[in-house]
Amino acid sequence: MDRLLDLFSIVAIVAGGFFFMAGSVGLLRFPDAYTRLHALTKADNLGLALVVIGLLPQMDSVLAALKLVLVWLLVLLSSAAVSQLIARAARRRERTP
Amino acid sequence: MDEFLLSAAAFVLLMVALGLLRVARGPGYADRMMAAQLLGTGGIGALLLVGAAVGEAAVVDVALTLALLAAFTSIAFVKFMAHKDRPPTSEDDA
Amino acid sequence: MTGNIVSLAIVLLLLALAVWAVVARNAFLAIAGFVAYGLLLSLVWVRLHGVDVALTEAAIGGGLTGAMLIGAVSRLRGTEAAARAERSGAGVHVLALLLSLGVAATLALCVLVLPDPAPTLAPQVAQNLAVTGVGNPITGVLLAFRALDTLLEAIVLVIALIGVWSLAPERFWGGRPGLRHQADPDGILAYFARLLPPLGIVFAVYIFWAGADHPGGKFQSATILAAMWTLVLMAGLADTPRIDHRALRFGIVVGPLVFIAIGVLGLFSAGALLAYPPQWAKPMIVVVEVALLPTLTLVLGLLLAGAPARRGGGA
Amino acid sequence: MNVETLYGLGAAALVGIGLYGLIVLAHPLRKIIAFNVMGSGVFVLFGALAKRGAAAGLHADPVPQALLITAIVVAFAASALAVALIVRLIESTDSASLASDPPDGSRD
Repeated sequence: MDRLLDLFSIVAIVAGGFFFMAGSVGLLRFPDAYTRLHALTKADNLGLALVVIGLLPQMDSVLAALKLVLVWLLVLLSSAAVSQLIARAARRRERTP
Repeated sequence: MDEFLLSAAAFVLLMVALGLLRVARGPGYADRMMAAQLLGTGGIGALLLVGAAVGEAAVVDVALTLALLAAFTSIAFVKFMAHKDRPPTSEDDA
Repeated sequence: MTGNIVSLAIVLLLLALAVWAVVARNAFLAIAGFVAYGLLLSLVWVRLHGVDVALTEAAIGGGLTGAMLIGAVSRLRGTEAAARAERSGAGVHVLALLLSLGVAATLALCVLVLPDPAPTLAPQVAQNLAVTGVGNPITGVLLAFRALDTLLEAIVLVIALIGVWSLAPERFWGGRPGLRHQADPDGILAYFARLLPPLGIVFAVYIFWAGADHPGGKFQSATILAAMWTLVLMAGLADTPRIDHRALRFGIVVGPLVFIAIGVLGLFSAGALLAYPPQWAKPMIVVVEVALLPTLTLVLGLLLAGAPARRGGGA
Repeated sequence: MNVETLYGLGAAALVGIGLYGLIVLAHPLRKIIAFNVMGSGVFVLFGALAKRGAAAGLHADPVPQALLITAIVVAFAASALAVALIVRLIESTDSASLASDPPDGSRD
């Protein structure tokens, strides 16, 4: 059982690492600020989600696991709000040279 | 397992470093403002992985703090942009 | 082995960000680098087994310092270009380089020849912790073994705030700090600033409460509360208070006052300043912590807001 | 090399980088950032020493760690005071020059 859970963790975390990589490559390669913002917030949040899911079986208590999920929810909430704010600020800047 | 978690943390950190290259290169202000967001997600990911490897349960609290406050810095950045766009307001509104 | 690779990656990234924060072309870029640097530092503390320190760093280095510097950079106007013209000559650069290399090399040498075994106070702390009634050794050090440091720190914070306030132009004395933030009341920022603070407050209370036995405590809790307050201010949902408000001033000094009162009480009940009689140690520590919380929250939030900059109507 | 030595050496480099910036940079706000880099180098060095002091079942010596928490908060307060001073300097002189006799180019 432990073996199986460890395997689950490894698969999820590797997948998470892949999305972190995708986010960073997108951040480097995409042509403008909006698409780069898109790469950063979407891919990295998915990466974090997979890392969190992978770590869940490694936690000692239910409370710790719940807090782990809360971390992800908070990051999701704030990056949703912040990415919109950054995109708007960038757009306003384009309009008023 | 711990070895794997630490390697994963190192990998995520490497990806954050890669992303920081973009933040350093710019060209726009928006790209720079992503610094806090990038470390907000990637840094928290690495932190959680290291914490699980070391077996420090309280690291989750550090991650929660970062999650709460990384947004705070980003919002200050956005406010700064808005401030730069507008002509300085009169200081006395009495 | 793998642990060392992670640490090496952290150190290299940290050094790169430090160089960036120093050599960046303009102040805004430097601050972007410094914010990333501050967030990364909390990872350093976790690697050095200082979760309490990591929490403080995450809250202050990752949040408040960055926001304060960004607030300052927006008020620089044209002074940056002028400062560039004032740049020091090549001779100064070479001397500065030599000096910093010398200092860094000396420090590095000291690190390499540190005595073994390392001197430590950990056994003494571990031995005497039970008397204080708290389980977190760092809380024990902060409020029992080195309580004087913590008391003086609280006073230093209040003095720093008085220093900031005293920089207000004469006509604004007693007014409201900082500019009034304007934001769309239905916008995403206002929405976010309504949603996040309740969560932040719950978390701050949790960190405060956890501080007795686990990493956490009043400093971290107060920083989070101050950040949540500032978020509400930045969204334009509330205004900074007038600094001549009585309740505000009471809140600012209540922590040091209660701390001193408890300290003097120790003079009579336990025979030394800031000493606690054994059976009363825990409740007294809790009272001090609770009294320090409003002081720290208000001082940190108001330090972030800056000097009074407008009169502001009403009290 | 053990972890403490690695971070200790990194901390020494941070102090050097910060000190260099503190001397060379002209704008006071940049000096504050450099000073904070230098300060955090000292903190990390202190943290490495605390880690070396692990004993009696504790992972690190709690005394330096408690002082670090105090230090981080005080460093923030000091930076806030410095920033307020700069803002006031700019507002009253329209220049951020620290020279006793500002060059002509500093007024806009």
